[in-house]
Amino acid sequence: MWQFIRDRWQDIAYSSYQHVSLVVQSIILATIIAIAIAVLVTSYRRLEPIANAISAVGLTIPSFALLGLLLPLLGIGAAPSVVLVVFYATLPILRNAVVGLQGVDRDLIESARGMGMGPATTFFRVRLPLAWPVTLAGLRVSTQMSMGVAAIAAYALGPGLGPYIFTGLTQIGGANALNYTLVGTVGIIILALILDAILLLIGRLTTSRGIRV
Amino acid sequence: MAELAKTEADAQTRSRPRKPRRVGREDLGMLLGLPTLVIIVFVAWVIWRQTASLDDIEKRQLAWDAIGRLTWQHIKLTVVAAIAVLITAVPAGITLTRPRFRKFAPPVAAFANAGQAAPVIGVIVLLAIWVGFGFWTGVLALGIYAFLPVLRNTIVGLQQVDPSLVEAARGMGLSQLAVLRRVELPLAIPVIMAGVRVALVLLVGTASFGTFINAGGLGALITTGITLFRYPILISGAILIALLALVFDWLGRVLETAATPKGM
Amino acid sequence: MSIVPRSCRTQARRRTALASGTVIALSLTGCGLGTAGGFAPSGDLGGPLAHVKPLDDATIAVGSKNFTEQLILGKIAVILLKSAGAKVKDYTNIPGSSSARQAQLQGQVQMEWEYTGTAWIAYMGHSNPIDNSIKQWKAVRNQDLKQNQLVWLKPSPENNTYSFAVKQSTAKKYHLKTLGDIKKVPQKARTFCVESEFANRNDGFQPMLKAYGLKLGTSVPRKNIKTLDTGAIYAATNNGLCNFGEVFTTDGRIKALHLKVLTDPKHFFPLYNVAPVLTKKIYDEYPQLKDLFEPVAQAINNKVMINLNAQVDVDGREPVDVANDWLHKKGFIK
Amino acid sequence: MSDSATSSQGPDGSVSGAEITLTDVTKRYTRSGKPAVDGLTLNIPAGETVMFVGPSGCGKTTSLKMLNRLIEPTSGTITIDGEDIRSKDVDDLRRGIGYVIQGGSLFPHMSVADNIAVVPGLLKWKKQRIADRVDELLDLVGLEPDRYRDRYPRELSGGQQQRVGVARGLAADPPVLLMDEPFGAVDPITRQRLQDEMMSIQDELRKTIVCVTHDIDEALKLGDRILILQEGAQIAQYDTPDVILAQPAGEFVEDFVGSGSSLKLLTLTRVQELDLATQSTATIGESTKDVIERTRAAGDSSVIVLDQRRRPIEWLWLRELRSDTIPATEDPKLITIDRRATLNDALDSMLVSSHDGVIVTGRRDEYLGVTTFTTVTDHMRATEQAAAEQAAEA
Repeated sequence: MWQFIRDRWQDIAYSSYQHVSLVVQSIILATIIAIAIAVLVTSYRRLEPIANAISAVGLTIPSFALLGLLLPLLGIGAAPSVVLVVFYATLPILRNAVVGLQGVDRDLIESARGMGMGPATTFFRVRLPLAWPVTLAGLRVSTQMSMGVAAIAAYALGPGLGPYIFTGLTQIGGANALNYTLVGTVGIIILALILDAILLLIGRLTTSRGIRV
Repeated sequence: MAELAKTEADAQTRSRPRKPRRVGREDLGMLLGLPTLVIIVFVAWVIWRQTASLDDIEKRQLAWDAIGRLTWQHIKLTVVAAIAVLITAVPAGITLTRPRFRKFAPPVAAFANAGQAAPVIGVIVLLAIWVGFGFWTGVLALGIYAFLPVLRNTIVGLQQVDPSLVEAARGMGLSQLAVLRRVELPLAIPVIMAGVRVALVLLVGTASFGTFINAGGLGALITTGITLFRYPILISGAILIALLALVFDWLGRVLETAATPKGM
Repeated sequence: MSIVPRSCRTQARRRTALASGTVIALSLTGCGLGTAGGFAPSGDLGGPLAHVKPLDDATIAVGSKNFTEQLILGKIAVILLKSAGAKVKDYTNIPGSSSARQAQLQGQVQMEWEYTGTAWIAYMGHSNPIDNSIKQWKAVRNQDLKQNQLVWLKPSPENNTYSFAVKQSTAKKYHLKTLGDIKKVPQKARTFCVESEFANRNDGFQPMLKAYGLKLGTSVPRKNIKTLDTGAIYAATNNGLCNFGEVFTTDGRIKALHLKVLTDPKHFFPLYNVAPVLTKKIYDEYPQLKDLFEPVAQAINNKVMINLNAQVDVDGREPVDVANDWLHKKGFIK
Repeated sequence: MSDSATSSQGPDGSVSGAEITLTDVTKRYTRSGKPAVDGLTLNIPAGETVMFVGPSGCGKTTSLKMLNRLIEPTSGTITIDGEDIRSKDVDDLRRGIGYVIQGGSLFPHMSVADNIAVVPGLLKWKKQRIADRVDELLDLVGLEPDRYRDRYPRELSGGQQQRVGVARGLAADPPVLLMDEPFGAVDPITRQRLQDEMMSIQDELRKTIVCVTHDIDEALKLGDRILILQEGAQIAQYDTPDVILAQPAGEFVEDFVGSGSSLKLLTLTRVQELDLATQSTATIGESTKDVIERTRAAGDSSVIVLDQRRRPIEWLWLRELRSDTIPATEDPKLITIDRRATLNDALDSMLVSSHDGVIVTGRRDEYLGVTTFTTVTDHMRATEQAAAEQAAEA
């Protein structure tokens, strides 16, 4: 096994970097979209049940089916992979962002507005920081899930460690089938745990000491 | 004495306040909304299927008996895996919340966290290499995936039970087992069932990977749809799997509502 | 004087801010994300290719299907183009023939190795194959040039046809030599391992059974059919999951697992000579591609392909390394 | 108190608040129903503390929130310093009005300093000026700047949070300060200290303070004027506490103010109107031997320890003095009352304090003297006798 890795360490490193890069960029995008939707949902009461229904239905669409649907629209390569990961990454973050924003104490918002903070300032200096810890929890769950989902992107020639798994599949019975699959699968798990640790660190740095649990 | 009890019961029923609504307005929406959505989309698909002009490849792959067989395989995979998970994850969750085994909970949680990140396709291929192809490998792979949400919810459900209630029950002389059966589990059921619902939806999605290792399932429609570049097959596969997932999601919600003890 | 009360104007401003934020976010997707291709070495053109005009300002995307032979051929093309100075986008390993074909039709991929038989029947929808490799190639070349602006270069002698393979023991037990002998096997033992594409193509499983007097559902029960991924079939056939495994005749594992390939007396299967296929646009712009690929295509035949495939599927080497070594051995690359 | 003159006004009492006028202000939530506030017309003089008081649901909070347009009035005009509040951008308007609500509602994710610095930040003050202002305000509300500046709200007690809330409201030195039941969420002793603190701050800054409360005693104690409201913010009476106690304008006011107006009068008399008894004091670091001699000579058996800024930190019996110099330890449970506190407060504090008197402090907690049980009871007897004689003559 180690010989297998030593021979291909350059390609493994390159694919690992691509995998993390795909997930991180998609997570950033998903966070922006999720928070934007969460703001809309929390400011217009009647949108909330609709948002919950959509996210419930959204989760039921299997990732493999969605990739299939994206292929004809976006062709092969990075585009369908990003859209796939962003779609699944958004849902957990959205749910937590909504919970987080609703959790902000009404009085705090009123006193912020009462002190002359405009709606945007109130959002960025009061509502978002207070909702951040809960949103971040959603971000961590979403990252873990996305690392797994990103593996399927290989079916559309997307970047990352996915191809190793699919090569392992096509060479079942061959000498290196197990090595390919193990490198792909275990590699993704290790990268996921590293990402999780980094997110924990980011969480510690970005959450103010006053509300750190 | 019995007479007294009866009249008192009558009085009580007459004056009993309107039964508190057990299902919140939003849940009700989902309980009714989901099936109608599923039926509407399915009927629309069937109409399209009958009227669409299909080339011979599409005819072959979308033949009614082919669809029926694949769907049945998909359901079988999901149900068997779900049962397997229930009989393993729930007991595991219970033991992990017992005082003696509580110290094992953190490592299991860490393992669960790592498990969540593992790519479905990777696990399936690994199992295919170690265990071989076929239905039972598929069930094993699915089981691994559905195990985590059910285990986590079982633990969380039991931990959420108000310790003072448990103490009160113990104080009244119930044995540890009786407390578990009559106090802890009923109160934890709603959370556990929520976990089961999430697991069911997860299973339907994961089952679509079964096709790679000959475990059957509607995934075949998607692989064929992609490799032979036939949208009709591809979209049919996606729709059918999503509908199946919605049906199981709805089933999960029904179970969840039914399993919630009256008083909750 | 704005008639919109002040609070609504702030609402509107907030909504536009959100919308523009999302748009910006969407646009920054996918920067720095390559494809699954990974690394490919390059060298200097040599031997018969030494005088090929360089392609320094060309950007060419190379595609290939996702089984071993196609990966090797794909990497050969990538290395050749890079050595000739072109910038190469590596789209090898596309899942499924039609997707690979579609990628080329849509112009997302400019160069692929394609099989004459596959194009004739699977893409162009003809039902009877032409029984001569050159005539078959010409027919495919002319139709593709006229209809789809695709240029088929001269084909290689290699013919990688579909067939079924059996274990030596099964062959001996039922004296199996040709596809026609499947009828001799009792219904219970007529178990097949096929991959999803073959199971559905017009030059695929069900038409083949009909050609040899069998019918899916009756003489061959449906539950005997196991669909697996292309590569997985060899191991499945070897460990007895099914008696008949659908194979590519040039796959390396046939020799390694000592499987017996059944012949096709009725010539049901067309000729599958592999040939470089270029989009007309890229070919007109760089006619020297013809001199780059044709000598290499001529040097590929069944024996060579079986050896190269075995190196990947049996010995577990990387297709790009196998391709690179072969090009050096043949002197195409110095 | 920091020697540099406060940026607003010196203690000579010149007014820094602004006059507020409400003309026929109405707030209707539903087109048909009774309006929450029905045609309220009112003038709040500059630099005065006006207490809005009344039964719950009488529209007092709604009226308060219309002053900074947290609730937009349906009709009628409100002017601050003569300027219609609708003419300015709502955020600019609010930055000129301090806003303090129950429990301080401090932003938990910001330190005390950041909380106070919010509005000055919005007004783009320079960094150094904000830092000075934060320290000055913390000092004003009796919190040691160095110790509390970088603390987080969850590390403070209820009383301390409320003080920071007031400091935050005063941060940009606004002419008007709105307070919505500011002291509701604290225990009685802390509430009384906060009220005293508020009075001494107002005494110093002369802002226009509009404060909503449901507690009539608090209103009588703090208010220069009291607005008693009925259903739909109808004015039952709007006058000074003395007039309201002496001539309640009707049955509603009488019931509301409660029985025993004379006892209520007691709440009005301020401790500063009594002559304070002297009590031996000592400063940190003085030699214990001299202090003991001096205290025995003055006939006292206990001594009050003061810090460098003459603020009382401990009240020790002589037998408790062991170390050779006066220690600098601070007794957190030391009970002191502000000179503007009422006799009622003084009596409450005495019950709790371990000495038979209670320490009276002036501006910025500076030691003034001690008032004892006997002085208060003598004064009460004297006022009752005077009132009886007056009644006999009339």
